[in-house]
Amino acid sequence: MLYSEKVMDHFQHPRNVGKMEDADGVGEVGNAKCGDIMKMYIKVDDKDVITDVKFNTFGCGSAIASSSMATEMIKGKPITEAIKLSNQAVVEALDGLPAHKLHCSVLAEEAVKAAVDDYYTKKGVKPKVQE
Amino acid sequence: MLYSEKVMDHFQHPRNVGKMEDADGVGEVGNAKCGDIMKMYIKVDDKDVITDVKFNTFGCGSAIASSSMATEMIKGKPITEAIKLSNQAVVEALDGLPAHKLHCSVLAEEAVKAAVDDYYTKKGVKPKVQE
Amino acid sequence: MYVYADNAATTKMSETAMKTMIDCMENYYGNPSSLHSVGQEAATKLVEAREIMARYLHANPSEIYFTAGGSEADNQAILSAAAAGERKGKKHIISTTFEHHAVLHTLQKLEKQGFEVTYLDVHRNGLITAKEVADAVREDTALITIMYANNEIGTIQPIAEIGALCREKKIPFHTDAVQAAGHIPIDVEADQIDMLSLSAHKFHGPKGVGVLYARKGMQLVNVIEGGAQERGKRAGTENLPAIVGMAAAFRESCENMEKNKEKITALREQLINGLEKIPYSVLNGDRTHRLPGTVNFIFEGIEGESLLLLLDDKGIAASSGSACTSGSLDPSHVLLSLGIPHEVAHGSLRLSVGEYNTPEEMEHIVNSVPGIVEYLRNMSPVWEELKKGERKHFLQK
Amino acid sequence: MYVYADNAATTKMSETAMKTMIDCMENYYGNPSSLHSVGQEAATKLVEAREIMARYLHANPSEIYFTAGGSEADNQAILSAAAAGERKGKKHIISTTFEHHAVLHTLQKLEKQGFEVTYLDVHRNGLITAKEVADAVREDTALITIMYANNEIGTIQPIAEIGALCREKKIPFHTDAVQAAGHIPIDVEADQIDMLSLSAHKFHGPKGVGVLYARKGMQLVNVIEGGAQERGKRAGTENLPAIVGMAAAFRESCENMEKNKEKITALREQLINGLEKIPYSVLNGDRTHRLPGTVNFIFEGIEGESLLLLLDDKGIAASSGSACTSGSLDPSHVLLSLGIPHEVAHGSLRLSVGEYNTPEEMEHIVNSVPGIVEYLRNMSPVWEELKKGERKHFLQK
Ligand SMILES: Cc1ncc(COP(=O)(O)O)c(C=O)c1O
Ligand SMILES: Cc1ncc(COP(=O)(O)O)c(C=O)c1O
Repeated sequence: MLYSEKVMDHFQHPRNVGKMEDADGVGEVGNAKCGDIMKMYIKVDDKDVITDVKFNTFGCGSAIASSSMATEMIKGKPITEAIKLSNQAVVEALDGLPAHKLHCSVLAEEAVKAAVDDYYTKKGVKPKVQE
Repeated sequence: MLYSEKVMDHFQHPRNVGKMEDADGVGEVGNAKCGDIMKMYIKVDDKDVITDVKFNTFGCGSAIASSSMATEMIKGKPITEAIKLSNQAVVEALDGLPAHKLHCSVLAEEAVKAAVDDYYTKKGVKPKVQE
Repeated sequence: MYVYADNAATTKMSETAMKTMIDCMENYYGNPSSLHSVGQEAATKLVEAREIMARYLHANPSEIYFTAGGSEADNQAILSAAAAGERKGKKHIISTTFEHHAVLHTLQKLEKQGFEVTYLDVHRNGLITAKEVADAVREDTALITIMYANNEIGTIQPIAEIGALCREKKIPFHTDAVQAAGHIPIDVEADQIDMLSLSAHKFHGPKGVGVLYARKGMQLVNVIEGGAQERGKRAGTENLPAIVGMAAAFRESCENMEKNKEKITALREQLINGLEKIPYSVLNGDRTHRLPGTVNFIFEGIEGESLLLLLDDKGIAASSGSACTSGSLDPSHVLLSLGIPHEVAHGSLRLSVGEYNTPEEMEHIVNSVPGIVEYLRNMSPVWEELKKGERKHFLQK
Repeated sequence: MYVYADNAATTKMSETAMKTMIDCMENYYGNPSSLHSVGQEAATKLVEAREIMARYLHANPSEIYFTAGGSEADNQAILSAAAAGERKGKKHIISTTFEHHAVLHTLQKLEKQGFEVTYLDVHRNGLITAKEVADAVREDTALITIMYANNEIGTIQPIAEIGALCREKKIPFHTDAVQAAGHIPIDVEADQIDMLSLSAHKFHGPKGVGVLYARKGMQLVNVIEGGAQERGKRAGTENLPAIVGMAAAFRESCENMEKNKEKITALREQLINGLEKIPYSVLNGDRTHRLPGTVNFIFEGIEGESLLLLLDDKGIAASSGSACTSGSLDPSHVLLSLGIPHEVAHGSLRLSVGEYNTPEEMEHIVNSVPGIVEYLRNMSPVWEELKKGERKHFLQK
């Protein structure tokens, strides 16, 4: 099979799908020309913990699954931890992705970072995302 | 099938096989290197009619069948008719030969001519074989 | 219900083809080149299969070369005409932008060897005209290779007109008829085709076997060198079971063509009528000049692979020209060559149906697709932006 | 009784292979490149088959390329090494005089493109030595291609020694193992083989399918361009039923190899012991370094085709290297390359037996051949002359 059971589960039953009207940070990465766009919304409490997260994705099965997995992995986590989310971690959590689909996990990592970036920008804090 | 029923019949039950000790004419054509040798013996009466004919052949199925057919076609015929035997006639009588086997019928024609040649030579008559 | 609607990718073997093939494997296992009766019985089967293929193409048996499939036949046809052209100093080839990769990659190989290729534009409707071909002809044109019917969108080219043109200009004409053979009538005589490729598994025959038709007088170069099989033009022990299986399937398809065409066209229309109701969707390729069973739609705002996987979940097997299905970054070259922008080309869906499908199955498809499209659009940030007017629609409605 | 003793030409499919293949045609007809479950189930089967082939060759699955047979694999291996060599300015190849035509004709094609080929003499016993290969090596040697076992006489080359030499000299080593695979143990790791060809129909698998093994790092050129199947190295919809049939047959052959080898060797010895009693006959090729099931005799004074046809009449299917069986004027290049003169090479008989044969069948052969040989000799003017001493014997006894 092309995808692991984990990928198929997250693709068929994606967690945290949707928009968030009152997000504290929103990140959008990818572009329609390449066939993948991920938009991630985060809600952050005053202790810098991500209390809620939502995503909208235009893309293939692994793009949707990667987005879903990433949201699960950062939900309830402090921002400082969320920005450390690596694409490898997403891939591992999904029990692997086909080689030509790895870019989807990279997009998920980037979407999280973009959302955090936006959160810091909105707060007027210098983003620490790019280390 | 590679061969017609006629060819198979003449190959499996060749007519007039054998040597003839007191032949009036003997012809041998072909060579071992090429994988076909035909030797033909004729007995001719005083009216120049071929009363008996025998052959020995080293060669493939169609070589044996062509020899056999050729002997049948000239047996009982006047020499003057026998020398007109063409390879096409042999092929037709055999209901055809595969293209790459046509040379076998040519050998049969040549064997008859060589035997007649030998007969004329022995009689001291100028051979009329090559017209 | 499981609906197999991916017959352009490959088909299930017909019972006839299967039986013929199994009988051959069991009872005619000899090598047709062997002299003994086991071999000669196999040789007889080979002759019969060649006659069947020839008959239904309106060709001569001596013009039929068995290959291991459509790709090999395409390669051999094109390389042969190129070699013949080169000997006369002709190194120009005319083709189209949306040929199968078996054609395009062979042409690219030739380009590296100094050939020049004119790729005709296939326009938004996926059709070229004989006039456009004529305009591209040069003194040094060695070959015109234009597919009979396209594998992704199903459009059928005016092959007879192009054939007539080629004959008039004395330029060899090859057509990749892999999608057409067994589905629409082909007559190499009437169509004035010089070389033609077909592949058995597209018409309920076995995989791994095809035909290169090459008109008498065409000089072939070998793609596979070795033994003297296929009159020295294609080496390798003949794949007799597959060859007789192909012949059985081809005969069956051709004998039932009219009946099947009618049935399949009705199924196709059911699909088109149902799916074109989906907002911001479009049918790719000309509405009428198309194969009986091939339908290709684009739905804006979604990506094809997700659509396929969710359809599969509902028991529908389909395909897409989405980049993600091919492992490349670009969506199918066929969709792009129609002038469809990348942004929407990702959202394509090909449904290809055959005589084994039913109206009930079409209903199931027509009932399933809209919901899935809507679901995916709701998940899509692109759709959100389209709705808000932050992004401009490419498609109407 | 009908005795099929032409297993080197092709074999009857095993029941296991047949069942596997039919199951695949019925239940796994999808295109392995399709994303839906029908396709993905097919893709899984493809992976399994690749693993099986790899396992029994001691290779890695990623080194297995499925082709349409032995000829195609031979072509691709040789053309690939030649292309790689040419890029480094190396245009010399070492081979032998008695390779299969799939190898020889490919080499001839390369000679026309400026390659130089050293054809090693195979001597009267049909064997070469690693030393002879070493002596032929040059600075610009791009490839050494030497068959594992010969198809006409059955001799087995010292492949591991040649492999070791090639590895030491860093020259790519290809072996045509079409006759060896499934019959004698092959270990590409231990034998240090870089590329290897095999064909399923020689070990009770289906026709029209084979493998090119290419060690990691070998750069392959395509023989067939098109889709991205086989990691882009061999285009065309995968012939899955044949591929899984091949894997099933290969596994079966390898698992039962020891047992079969013993049985078949005994049958072979029965044949040799029986036939060598015929006066003026000779066994071709080394007595011991040979395939379990292949026997090749020459009988002086007769021509092979007649012998075959009369054997067929007695219910025995065999083959010959006689010129007449090939449609050419020369007897088989294999027999000639052993130094056998034309005059006697025409009188050859190949019997190739397998695990489906029985001692009773061998007895039937041993009982039938002498009478037929005698009958043909009596009809042969050559024999007459040999007897009379008008012609010199080539053979002893
Ligand atoms: C030694 C050898 N190489 C190559 C081949 C070619 O294999 P295929 O006929 O499957 O292409 C054969 C058999 O025909 C063979 O015996
Ligand atoms: C139009 C077209 N040409 C060529 C091919 C190649 O055929 P095959 O996969 O049988 O080699 C295909 C199908 O894959 C096709 O649809």
